[in-house]
Amino acid sequence: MAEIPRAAVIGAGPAGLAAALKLADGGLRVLLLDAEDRLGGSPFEFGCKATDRCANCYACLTLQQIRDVQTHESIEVVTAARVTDLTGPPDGRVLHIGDRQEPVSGVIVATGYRLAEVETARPDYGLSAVPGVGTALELEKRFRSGSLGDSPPRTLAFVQCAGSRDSAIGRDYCSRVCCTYALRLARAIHHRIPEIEMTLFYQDLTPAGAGFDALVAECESIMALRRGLPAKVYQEPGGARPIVCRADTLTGRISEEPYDEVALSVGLWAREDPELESVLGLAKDEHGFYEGSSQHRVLLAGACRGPMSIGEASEDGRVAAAELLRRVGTTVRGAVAIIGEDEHAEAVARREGFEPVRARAMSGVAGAFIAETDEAAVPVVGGIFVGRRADAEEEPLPPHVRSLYSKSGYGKAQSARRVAILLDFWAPYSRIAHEKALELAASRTGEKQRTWILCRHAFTGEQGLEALMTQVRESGTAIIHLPEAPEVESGLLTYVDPGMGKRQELKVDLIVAAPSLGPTSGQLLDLDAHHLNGRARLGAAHPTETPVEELQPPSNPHLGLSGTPREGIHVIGWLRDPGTSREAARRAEAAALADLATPRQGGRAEVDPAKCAICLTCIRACPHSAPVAVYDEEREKDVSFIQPEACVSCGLCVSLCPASAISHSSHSDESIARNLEELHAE
Amino acid sequence: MIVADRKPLDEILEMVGDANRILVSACNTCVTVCLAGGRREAAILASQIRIHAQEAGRTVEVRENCLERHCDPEFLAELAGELEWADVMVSTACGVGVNLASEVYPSARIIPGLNTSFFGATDAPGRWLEMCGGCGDCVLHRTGGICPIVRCAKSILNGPCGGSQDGKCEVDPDTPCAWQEIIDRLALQGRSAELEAVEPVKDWGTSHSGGRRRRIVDEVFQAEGEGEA
Amino acid sequence: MLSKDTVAFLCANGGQLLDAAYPEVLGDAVRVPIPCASRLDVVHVLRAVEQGARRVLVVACPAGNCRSMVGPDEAERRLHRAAALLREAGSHAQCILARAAANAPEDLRSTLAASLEDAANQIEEAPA
Amino acid sequence: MTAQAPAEGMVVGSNLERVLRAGHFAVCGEMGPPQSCSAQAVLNKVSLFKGNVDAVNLTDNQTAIVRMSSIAAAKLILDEGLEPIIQMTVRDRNRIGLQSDLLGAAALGIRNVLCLSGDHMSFGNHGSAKAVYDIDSVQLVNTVHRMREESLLICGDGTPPKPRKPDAPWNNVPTPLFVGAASNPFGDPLEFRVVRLAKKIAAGADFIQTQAIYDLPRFERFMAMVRDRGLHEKVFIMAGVLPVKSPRALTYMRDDVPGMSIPEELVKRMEGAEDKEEEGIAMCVEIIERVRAIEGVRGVHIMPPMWEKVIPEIVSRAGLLPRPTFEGEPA
Repeated sequence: MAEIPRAAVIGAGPAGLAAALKLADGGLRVLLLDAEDRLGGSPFEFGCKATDRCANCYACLTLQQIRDVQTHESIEVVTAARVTDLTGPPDGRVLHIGDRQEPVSGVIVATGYRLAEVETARPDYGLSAVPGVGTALELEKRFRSGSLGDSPPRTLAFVQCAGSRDSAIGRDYCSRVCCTYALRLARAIHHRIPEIEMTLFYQDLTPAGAGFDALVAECESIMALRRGLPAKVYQEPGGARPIVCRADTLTGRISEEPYDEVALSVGLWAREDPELESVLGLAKDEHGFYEGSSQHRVLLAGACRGPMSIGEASEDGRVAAAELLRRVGTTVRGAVAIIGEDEHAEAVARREGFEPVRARAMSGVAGAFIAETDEAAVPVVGGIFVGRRADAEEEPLPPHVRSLYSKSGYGKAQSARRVAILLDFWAPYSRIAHEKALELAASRTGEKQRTWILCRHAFTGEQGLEALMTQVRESGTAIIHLPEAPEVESGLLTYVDPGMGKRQELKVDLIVAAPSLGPTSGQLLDLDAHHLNGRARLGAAHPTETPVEELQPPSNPHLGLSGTPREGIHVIGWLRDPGTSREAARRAEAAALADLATPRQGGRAEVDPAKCAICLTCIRACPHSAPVAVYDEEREKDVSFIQPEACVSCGLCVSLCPASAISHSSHSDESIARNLEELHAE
Repeated sequence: MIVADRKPLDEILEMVGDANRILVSACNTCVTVCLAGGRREAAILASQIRIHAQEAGRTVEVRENCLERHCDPEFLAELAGELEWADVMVSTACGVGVNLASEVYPSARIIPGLNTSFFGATDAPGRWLEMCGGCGDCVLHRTGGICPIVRCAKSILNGPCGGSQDGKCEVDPDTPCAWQEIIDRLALQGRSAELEAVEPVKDWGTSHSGGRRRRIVDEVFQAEGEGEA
Repeated sequence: MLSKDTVAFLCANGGQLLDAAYPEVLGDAVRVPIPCASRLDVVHVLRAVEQGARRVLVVACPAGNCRSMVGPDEAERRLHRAAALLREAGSHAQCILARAAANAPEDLRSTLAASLEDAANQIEEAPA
Repeated sequence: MTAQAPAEGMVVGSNLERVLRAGHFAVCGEMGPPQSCSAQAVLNKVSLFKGNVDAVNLTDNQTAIVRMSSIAAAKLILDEGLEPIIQMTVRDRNRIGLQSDLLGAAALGIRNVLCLSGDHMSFGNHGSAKAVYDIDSVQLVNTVHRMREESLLICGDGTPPKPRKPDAPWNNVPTPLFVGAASNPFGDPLEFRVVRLAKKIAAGADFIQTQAIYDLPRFERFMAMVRDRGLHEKVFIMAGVLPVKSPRALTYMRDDVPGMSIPEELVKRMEGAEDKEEEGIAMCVEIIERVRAIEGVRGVHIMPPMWEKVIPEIVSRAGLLPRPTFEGEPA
């Protein structure tokens, strides 16, 4: 291992930190560089947005990642670092950091984004000019310091898309994270300072991950969410308050409303660094985000590739690291069970160096998984539960409505003259439905063809979809927003126009809609005789069969976007967050796989079989199913055994064991007792 | 298993009195499994005794140990040295353990730290339910495996009484009526007709009424003196 | 301001990180690192009081932010039990559970302020 | 009204038995002995019952609250010429105590006994009492039956007139008690209530007193099932009625007394009434008239809690007067 040069990671935000940790855990030495004099990147600026529950923003994970890189013996951190050159032959690359020259095996670029220059891009929003107008980030800082609560404004308006989704300034893409950021911030503010009346002006609400519908529903009950961005924000004549001037896109009416404060949700722009771009041969897309590198073993991760959330950036960092590890050839891979039908997942698994095993069920715990195929029981290192294929069985739609996902429905819709496409009325919002609808609309170029897209929400979170949406709009497709489903008869839709408040009838030849897709039918079984060399007796924490629906993992930043409480089991795709078929979804699969290949670090819980009363307390209590009952041949009785690969070393069982039979390797009773001795050290 | 409950600390402290050297002895069998008197609970009790003494401005010495079982004299042998030292031993074993330890060490002051409650089973993690009355004359084959002796508040053998409503017991609306359960269970097994017969009065002679009960396995048991013969 | 008679059990993913970034919040409290709030042990809480602690603080993650899923709830139940055991033993030591993410010092501060005020009220109410 | 007592099937010849066997619609009352040794408290109530009912139940530490023994109270009213039915629960006495008291009661001239499980002691004023429940109420019925029919105790010993002497022949003395049991048509499960009634009959019950009836449709269903099995021809079934003077009494029974079924319209009717006492009496009289019309119901058992003075009016308004009397001594 010593011969392999270090891997360099440029940028210590969530993607860079995750990449560095992944590389180091994978056996490489790592040089982690950041241009700032601190680690953490942009999320370091963000506070916690929990109410009574975690808001799943992932910002707190950055501190954990910083601690982990700082304490990892294989990672060297250099701050205020400037990369000046990359020289040498492909198998002997040398990275120049100022005067320092460092041989590297590969480079991961994770330099993140910069905030939009709203003052210059949208001077009509009054930032830095109109008193009471600020950015959402500034608002958050005042909220966290307590100064917002000390003198709260009576009214507060959030304005989305400041610097993005704006073709007038050449930024016709969605920054993807700002809607969720603003909604979570508003919810947190309401939780602490409920008296502030809040309004949020938006174009479309862009979902970011599972739970977005619930967030929107919650926010609808505490604040006004209004479609239509302001044309401008100006100072109240003779007063001190900002006035928000806008045309309501639903009603067309122009309104001028004063607010005590206006918070702009500032878009994400590509970082500009000509020196680095030229040194690393980075290619950029039309908006300046990096697309690739002409150089050998220079990989990209995180928001330098395009706007993404903290969680997505972390996963992206792990994927890039896994890729680099694979190219360097240091990781040991195995077979992985893919449960549910998804060719993409299998392709990604192969790409990541795993042997995919298509299984109908799997059983066991990490370190002792068995995948059940139709023919055999195969040992695997982990399992990926995926959503079902789009053409599989669907939830029923109303009569006269064809499925957007079925070949016949989609095919007929391509040729019919007047077609209505209904999106999120009988199914939760999904980006894949949205993508498919836009593709369908774009393909309908016939002279007499007319298309209507009816939806509750229209989102543009994925890069490329924004342009597609503009294209179909310009070619005459009408996009109609309705708060609830229209009445459907054969060839006829009836709805109340939200702007005019009048009943409208729409005659069409064909109606297609996105149905709700049921989950795949895989199962997670409990331990059986295959496991732990035939010693396993029972693992009572879970029912013997867990249908995959019940595997729906709780949203939890520590589990990432695909993880579950059970180590080695990941849930992705439809079951988690129906994304588009584009790269982001594929990378989520890759991230799930990336997690499987790394041995877990940290302490262990271990049972002393001599003390174990086999009371089953640990087996019942462990949320990770790590303890199992095994037959101890020496003692000729059952005892509890904690499967090391499945244990996350939380110590829950240690502190519950009534026989005090479980010890913790890094946090033993003795070490805690030594900590307590400090009480005497006056 | 035998299910027990920790006694309130006040009661234990009153029994301990002004003893300065206290041994808390745990049992690694039933009372460990029912989270009442294993190593952990003994450690908690010992700590409480120390804290209480501290608050009262006294110093006491408390030691803890844990035996595999308190219901076999061989395991109790481990206590000999500790009992030399201790003024008093608080047993967190069940009442059986307290009895036997007191018999093995007749001059030692051994006090119960638990109230021994019943023979029960884990119903859900952290909850145990009484299942058997230990009456010495099992009728479970006639009642679908549901013990009317302990699961019915009135131990009725020809139940249910008039207070059974909505499947619940009149004594506690959270407790299922055992006879409703028996009727349902036998119906499930297609044996409802069996309930038409009048169950005769029970012979309680095999139960506690007969005084201290004993069980002898002749194959193993050797009466005193027989061994030498 | 917390002094040395406070013992703070800090979870590795929340409290310890928070304390590293904002050490002033916990002042001079005696820090006990634990891997997760679910490692909080009733015995350790009692031992802390035996060793002279007048206040036991557990800093756990917010609901839904525990690496081990159940840590904060487990800690709450155990701290609740520990508090009952302490009262039974005649101790007036205070048990406080704070739920704060690593980047939420303000949440920890406000929980502490409320708890210290409660304690002050209790002392005032208590007969001299 | 004077009638000839039919001798056929007569077992003990108590007034109650004679009324029932003569085919009259029987009327029983109920009296709770005082929570003291005051004989006067018992005697004060005798006039309310005399001539209005055929027999009076004396409760046995009802709701598990300590009261004067039912046997002692029974003896007090018996001496005043009023026929008692002693209630006997299996809660407080084991088989030795129960059989001893049965012998004693019969010796005092008491001729009727109603066998019950008894309210659980947790409802009463000695919640920490040790439960006995040596035998259950069905087994008690059978015990009384056997003592009367076979002159045998539970253990199989006979009941000889004098202490046993070795080798001396003797005739065992039967214990003359007309044995009754309770039935709750409103307890769950309904189907099994009939099975349990059948078990009590099989055990030897001569008469049945039911739980207080308000829910007539359910009681009618119960009686239909009873008739289907022919049980009404094997036992004298007396319907329990309980007059109330306030809607609160109804809601209390609905909510807090186990095994009661109170239709909502009765509660509304009581709530709407101006004179609640009058309404309660009228309602009770109506229920008596309704149950009397049901085939297989052979009498009524009126149990006014702490309101015994209403008995004469109810009995009179229900057209149940005068009560039959019989010439001569019981057989």
